[in-house]
Amino acid sequence: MLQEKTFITFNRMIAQNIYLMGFRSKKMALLSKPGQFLMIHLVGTQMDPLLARPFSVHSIKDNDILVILYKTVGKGTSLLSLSKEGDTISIIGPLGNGFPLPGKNQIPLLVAGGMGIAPLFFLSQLLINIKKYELKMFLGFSTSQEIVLFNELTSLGLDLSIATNDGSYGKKGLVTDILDQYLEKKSSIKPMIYACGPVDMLKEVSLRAISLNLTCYVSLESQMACGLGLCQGCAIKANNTTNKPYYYVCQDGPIFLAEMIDWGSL
Amino acid sequence: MLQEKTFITFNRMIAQNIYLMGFRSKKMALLSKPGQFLMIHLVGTQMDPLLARPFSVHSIKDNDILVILYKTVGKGTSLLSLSKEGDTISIIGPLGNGFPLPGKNQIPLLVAGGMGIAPLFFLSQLLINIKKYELKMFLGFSTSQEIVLFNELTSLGLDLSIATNDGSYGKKGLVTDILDQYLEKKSSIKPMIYACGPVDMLKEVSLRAISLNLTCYVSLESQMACGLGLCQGCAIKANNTTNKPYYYVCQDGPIFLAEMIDWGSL
Amino acid sequence: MPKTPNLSVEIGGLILKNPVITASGTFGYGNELNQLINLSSLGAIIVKGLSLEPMPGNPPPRIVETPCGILNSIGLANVGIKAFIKEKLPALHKIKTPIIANIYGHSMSEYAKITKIIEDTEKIAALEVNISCPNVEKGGMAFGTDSYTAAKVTEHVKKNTTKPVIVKLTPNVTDITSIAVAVESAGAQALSVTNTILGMAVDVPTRKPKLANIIGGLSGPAIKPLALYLVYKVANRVKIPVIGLGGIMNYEDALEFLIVGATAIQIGTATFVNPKTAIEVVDGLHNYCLRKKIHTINQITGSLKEYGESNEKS
Amino acid sequence: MPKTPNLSVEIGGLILKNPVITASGTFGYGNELNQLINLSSLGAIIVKGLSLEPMPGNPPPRIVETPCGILNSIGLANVGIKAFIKEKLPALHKIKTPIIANIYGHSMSEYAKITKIIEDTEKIAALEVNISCPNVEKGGMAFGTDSYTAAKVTEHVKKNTTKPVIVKLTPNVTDITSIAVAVESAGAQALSVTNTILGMAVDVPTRKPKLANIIGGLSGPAIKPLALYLVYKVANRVKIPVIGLGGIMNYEDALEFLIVGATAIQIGTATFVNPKTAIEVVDGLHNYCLRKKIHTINQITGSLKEYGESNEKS
Ligand SMILES: Cc1cc2nc3c(=O)[nH]c(=O)nc-3n(C[C@H](O)[C@H](O)[C@H](O)COP(=O)(O)OP(=O)(O)OC[C@H]3O[C@@H](n4cnc5c(N)ncnc54)[C@H](O)[C@@H]3O)c2cc1C
Ligand SMILES: Cc1cc2nc3c(=O)[nH]c(=O)nc-3n(C[C@H](O)[C@H](O)[C@H](O)COP(=O)(O)OP(=O)(O)OC[C@H]3O[C@@H](n4cnc5c(N)ncnc54)[C@H](O)[C@@H]3O)c2cc1C
Ligand SMILES: Cc1cc2nc3c(=O)[nH]c(=O)nc-3n(C[C@H](O)[C@H](O)[C@H](O)COP(=O)(O)O)c2cc1C
Ligand SMILES: Cc1cc2nc3c(=O)[nH]c(=O)nc-3n(C[C@H](O)[C@H](O)[C@H](O)COP(=O)(O)O)c2cc1C
Ligand code: FES
Ligand code: FES
Repeated sequence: MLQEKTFITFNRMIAQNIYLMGFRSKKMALLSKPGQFLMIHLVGTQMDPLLARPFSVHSIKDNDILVILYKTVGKGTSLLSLSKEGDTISIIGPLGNGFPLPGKNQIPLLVAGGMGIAPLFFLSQLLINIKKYELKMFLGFSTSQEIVLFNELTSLGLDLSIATNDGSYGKKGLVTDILDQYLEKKSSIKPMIYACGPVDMLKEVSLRAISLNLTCYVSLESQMACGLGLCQGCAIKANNTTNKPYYYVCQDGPIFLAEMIDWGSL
Repeated sequence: MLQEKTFITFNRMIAQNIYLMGFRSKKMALLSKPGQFLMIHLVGTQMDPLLARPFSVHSIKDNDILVILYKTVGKGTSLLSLSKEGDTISIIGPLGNGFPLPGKNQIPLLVAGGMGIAPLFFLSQLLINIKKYELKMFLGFSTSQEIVLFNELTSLGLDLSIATNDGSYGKKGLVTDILDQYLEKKSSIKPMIYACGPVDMLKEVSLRAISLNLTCYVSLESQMACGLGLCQGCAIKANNTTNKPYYYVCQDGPIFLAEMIDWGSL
Repeated sequence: MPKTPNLSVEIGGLILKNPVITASGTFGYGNELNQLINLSSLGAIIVKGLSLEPMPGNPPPRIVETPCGILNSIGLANVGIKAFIKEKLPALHKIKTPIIANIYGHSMSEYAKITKIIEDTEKIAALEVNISCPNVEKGGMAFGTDSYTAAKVTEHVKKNTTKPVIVKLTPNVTDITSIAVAVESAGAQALSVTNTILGMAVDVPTRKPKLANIIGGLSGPAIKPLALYLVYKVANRVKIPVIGLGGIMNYEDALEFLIVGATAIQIGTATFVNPKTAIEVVDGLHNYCLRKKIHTINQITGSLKEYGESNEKS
Repeated sequence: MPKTPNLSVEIGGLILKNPVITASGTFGYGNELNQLINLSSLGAIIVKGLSLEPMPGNPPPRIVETPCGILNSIGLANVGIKAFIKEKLPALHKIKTPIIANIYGHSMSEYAKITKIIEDTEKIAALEVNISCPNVEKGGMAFGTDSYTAAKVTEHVKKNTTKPVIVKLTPNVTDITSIAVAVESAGAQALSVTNTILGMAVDVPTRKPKLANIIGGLSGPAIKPLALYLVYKVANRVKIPVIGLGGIMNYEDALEFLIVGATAIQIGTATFVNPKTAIEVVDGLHNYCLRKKIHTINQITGSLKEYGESNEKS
């Protein structure tokens, strides 16, 4: 865990309300693993918004630039989107546990909904570089305009299946629909799933994985004040078969095995 | 009184921590008189700093650009200094009473301390344009690096006398020292004084003017929440010969006759 | 074609065309913004707190900005009820918005006397009784921190008027509901929740208080969470309408207060930041109702859902 | 050469090397920031509120940001005093900073029981008694809003320990000084002022409270003016040291609290914003004293000047 004031090296819109931003930090880049996150604060004396905001590490560029992919949804992300190359920001990271890598005989399958692509991109880079898998990724977006990183993912060599809610690209429907089709068709294969996206999607994916007895890791979000294990704010209800009542997303996660979570509470 | 969202046309540093900023508003430019002020708010959703900040109209450019001269002293002015051409700001104005112009036989004399030059520049432009006076101005700065607008004032045709606290330019001492010298030497002339600057300086100038029985207008500041007569925040103690206990700087001022003020309370 | 939503609300028999009221002490004597906004679009205007005799107010500095808020120690500076009626009120005669007088007395009998004067003043539509000002030595908040005296003040006012009586509560108490209930029993027809929170600030270089009065009242967005909580608590306890205020900056903040139980809301400090806030909140509520197909704004009041509840309905 | 200023302060017999303490609930179990800051530079560390048995805390969401502040409804989630001593405390053994346990009981006897356990735990230097948590149903704030029960809790704790006892007060009362005096008389050796203010927030699109618990405690810069006022009032009333907290973001804020009468200060929410805040405040105070030629930080405590007073001395 490091804290650094550093400079933004780029910040550009890649789709409606979606931005890629990079900042230099060799040390943090070296330490970061897929699935980990950063707490990001625009440096300044203003106290509104007050808290830093959590973002997954989306990729590492040139060994020393950390990249995040983010969507403007409120005050903090809107301000972030206005910052420019050379502006100072304060980052703490890498935080959280990160994705466990697949075992020898496990076949990974990536499932992303919307901005869920953010941490899975980094994971897929790693999986392809290290293990040379035939990596399959299911992507769901609400509409074709929100499809980001298509070329990047394709050129990594991923096999993409895309669904859009409005049918403007790929299969009309949810990402779980195309996942279902695949799992039914290839019921002989027992892949392990890595999923990130809106909580409703993660719930659906997890319930499927649990019922099919597949290993499934999900990247969860919750309201965070600190990201550092100080506030106990980021609680998420544990499945009642465990003896911890709550997990803390920033410390115990953000990556969880599907069966660890009490999905009924979400 | 108008409220407008408009664009910054320029914002540049002209000395250490001192900036000139212009924004377009034909209507407000048309209405503004020397001595009046504007309430300026950077448009945004952030609520820290919360309130708009008051600034005197420093000049009008090309008939439609309002110019302010400001010094960065805290949060609001520091933020203001970061804004750039094209940024949106919200202004309300013109506010306050403005300087009454000299009567037929009155000879105006301008006395500025530091940023007190801000409204007096506009006044001197007007006085020179309308009445073609031989206009004398006394300026006090803490040091030569803070001297601003020297060329502009000279080319307007003003006769400048400058004092600096550290003697790095002109006479070493306070602006009241050079004013005293002048008033003593030319004791036959009964000028009317327009003064703006730090409150201690205004107090000194006022006490002299009162004792010499000279008409003296001062531009006063006080903590303002609204600038519009709504909050009763900008109170300043009236001289007890009047029946109002307090004046309100935003409504009754910011320009006051020296004898209206209870200088002992300041 | 969508029906124009009905924004009108009733406060103690007084019908307001919309629930947006300007808060006392933040809207001068009512006419100052005449050049900037259409005063007739407001639900009601509450003028600066008025006392029987003129009050000079506290020495300056009276205002200091704090994080997301301001501290004020105006000290109820006002021209007095008589000068208000004679010199300020006439300017408001053409305005088609109810004018509400916020009143303050140093004693029970002063409250009664001001009330009598207002009773005879047609243009004043209702009274808001300030028993919660933190910035005056005698009376002021003291009346509002005790159920018994709060009820007594209310009675003194009620006895002397046929106009609707709103009582404005202070947040600086252990249990606001007991005071709310006492004031309701004493005949108040509505409650304004809340006045400012006590606070102070120090100028480090000089080690002096930033306010000459040392202590002031905190208002603005900083206090919104507390104000919202107090409105929620009070509205769940009394039957009379609650007018919510404290840090409302836009129509969404206003909706938060309505949802937790307010019948109407007031805009205070926000008017300093943007004098058009109240008007923008009226428009915002109108458009929200249109968008959400809400026919009357009363449907929003007290519509807070349980956390676990499904949100299909909204 | 300027003399190194003496920043040390005494709290009920406990000497702290500087007046900067991390606030309960905002610094985990003390060791979480071990990789980022030198914990031994702190004046003291107050750990998360501990109860006799583990407490799960409230359902999420437990945190929401508000203007210049945050609302939390953690609900005293903690591993319990025994697990703390066994599992968390060992990591702090090498740290040369006093560890203070913040304790919370559902009943008088629970407070007594936790105290006894702590009495036998050498590494815990002092106790901060939380009688002011707004986020638990039983006890919590209720103990702190009444002078009698506040004093009783204090007595129960005092009877069972020889370690310094600090009592943490709630701001949600009409008159904090009466509670402060009662607690002082009951034997408290210091007071922490203040815990969080009650508050809530509503999510307009769903009309649900933003906290699952509906109500939470407000902290951060938004509450600084109130906290400062309360410290000023309490410090002028009691003889024991007051530890000031509420919205301190930097050393200048810390100085404001010292100036109005605090002997030490705590850093809470600011640690979330910047985990190095406490360390930066220590450095800031050190440099301020150097710059101003202040030999011991105690000289600053209670040095507030009158408004009209000349400021030549500073
Ligand atoms: C571990 C983790 C990793 C994340 N990674 C990414 C990422 O890579 N890219 C990305 O775009 N976003 C990511 N997020 C979400 C991101 O943190 C929020 O979008 C951001 O904090 C919103 O800030 P804001 O000020 O713009 O919105 P706010 O004004 O604070 O809120 C706007 C809306 O977003 C919701 N919201 C705010 N914070 C969160 C949060 N932490 N989780 C869920 N909803 C929230 C609010 O309830 C509200 O409805 C991540 C969150 C977590 C916890
Ligand atoms: C009618 C009027 C006209 C003004 N014209 C000009 C001008 O033309 N150019 C210019 O540079 N400044 C002018 N000022 C002063 C200017 O408004 C303040 O410098 C500004 O508000 C400071 O804001 P800030 O956020 O940077 O400082 P803050 O962080 O708010 O405060 C920094 C310091 O400045 C002091 N301060 C803050 N506001 C005021 C104020 N209104 N008056 C006096 N001291 C204050 C504070 O006490 C503090 O010590 C004028 C003020 C008034 C009332
Ligand atoms: C400068 C100022 C003056 C005020 N004067 C009065 C007053 O005279 N009477 C009164 O009842 N409330 C007065 N208040 C309190 C406001 O009406 C309101 O209750 C409070 O500011 C909270 O609302 P806000 O956060 O929207 O400002 C005043 C507030 C401010 C900021
Ligand atoms: C997330 C969170 C958890 C807290 N938990 C506790 C606690 O367990 N015990 C306690 O006495 N105070 C607790 N507090 C209150 C803080 O210690 C402190 O009194 C309050 O936050 C005000 O200080 P601040 O504005 O600097 O944060 C908590 C505060 C926060 C924000
Ligand atoms: S975000 Fe603070 S403990 Fe997880
Ligand atoms: S600044 Fe509000 S009345 Fe003058």
